Amino acid sequence: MDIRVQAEPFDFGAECANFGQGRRDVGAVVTFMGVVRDDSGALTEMEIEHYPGMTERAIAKIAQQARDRWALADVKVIHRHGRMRPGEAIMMVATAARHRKAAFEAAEYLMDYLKSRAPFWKKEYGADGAQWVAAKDEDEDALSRW
Amino acid sequence: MDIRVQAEPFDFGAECANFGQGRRDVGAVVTFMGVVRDDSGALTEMEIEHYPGMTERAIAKIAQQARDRWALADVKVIHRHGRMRPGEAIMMVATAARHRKAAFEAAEYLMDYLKSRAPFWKKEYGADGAQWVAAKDEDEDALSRW
Amino acid sequence: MIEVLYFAWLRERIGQPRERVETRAQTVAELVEELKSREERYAVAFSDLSAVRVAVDQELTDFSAPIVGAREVAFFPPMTGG
Amino acid sequence: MIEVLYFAWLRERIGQPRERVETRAQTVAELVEELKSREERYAVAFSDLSAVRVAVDQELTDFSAPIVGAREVAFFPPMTGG
Repeated sequence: MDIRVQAEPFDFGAECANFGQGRRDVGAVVTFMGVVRDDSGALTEMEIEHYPGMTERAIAKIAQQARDRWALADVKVIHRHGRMRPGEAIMMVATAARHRKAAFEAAEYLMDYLKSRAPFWKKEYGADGAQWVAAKDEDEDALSRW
Repeated sequence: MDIRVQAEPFDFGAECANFGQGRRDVGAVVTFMGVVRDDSGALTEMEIEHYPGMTERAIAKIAQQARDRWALADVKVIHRHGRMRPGEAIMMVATAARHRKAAFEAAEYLMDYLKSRAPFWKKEYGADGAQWVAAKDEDEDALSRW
Repeated sequence: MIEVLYFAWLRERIGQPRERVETRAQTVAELVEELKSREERYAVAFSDLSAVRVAVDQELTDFSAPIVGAREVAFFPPMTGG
Repeated sequence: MIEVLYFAWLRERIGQPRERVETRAQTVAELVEELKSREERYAVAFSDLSAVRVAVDQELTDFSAPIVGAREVAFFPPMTGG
């Protein structure tokens, strides 16, 4: 299990390269990468605030729950904080399991929980000033399926 | 859109590295890698037979359907044929979309259709001889959700 | 003349990957009946059609599909890609 | 003495990221009432509690949670990770 909370960029390709490899019991690897998207065309930067200490604890707990529930062979979560620009990777998760259903479900579970239960807050900076990204009802609702 | 049917191994990390990058309208990238799994502990090799010509057509059609349905910014499918050993990558898909729900759904759709509608047949070689892998009812049933 | 292809265990049971067939069959089902009546190995391979899938000119279809004018017909078990 | 932390717009409205608070509050809800009664900026920040989440000693909880013996209480808006 590999969990990292960091300000530095990470290399998605390199993180995917060896994940879940070299085992005979892994049939499926799923990865997800979240990227800074610019819907308005006016986004200059995104800043992510976090709660040092609690962030690591919350992610470790979520990852362990996924690992137990889907009998994962491996899990990886990397989440950045600080400032980043459109097109930059914000975070990633990776899951390795025997079957594709488990790998997909576990990755979606991780994403749903990281979205609403890990202490990160996004702020967008644009031509027209800065504003905090509001949590969406649908993100909270997504948790009910698990 | 990048579709490849090949005997050669591919580098999953390198294929993930630049996928969906350098765009302002991509918020989510999902990748899936299928790996030769050895459930019995006695698998020495897996051989994948395919139908040259139809394979490429079938995958292109499935990928185009996913692209249209989820308004994907990009899609990649790589599927190997020939012989490979436990732990080796068989195939991968990657999807890039605005939101995570679309990226996940499209990747699962691609997998469900590649599993049962692309002309590949797996044969397992082990200590106790060789046998064709039987299609599972659950794989056929998985198509009904789309 | 139509090119007939076999894959996986159908190829193994019939003993060849492809052959050119002279036929007046109008549909896939008629072609199968014709092959089955020719030799025992075809009768065995096509004994349970629920385990056989078919593509006409590289498009998946069913046994009622017409084959008049088609270039190739392929028979194979349910696919196991991914 | 308890360490009280604020994040995102709660931090901005209250004007500081953390402070040490001397309190006899038994629960999060009592601590919030105490803070609101101290200064206008707290009253404004905590005016709509449906928009505020709380963690006690880095575990997400709710406003009825006890804080006796806790080291830190954190207030923040709904999280937007991922």
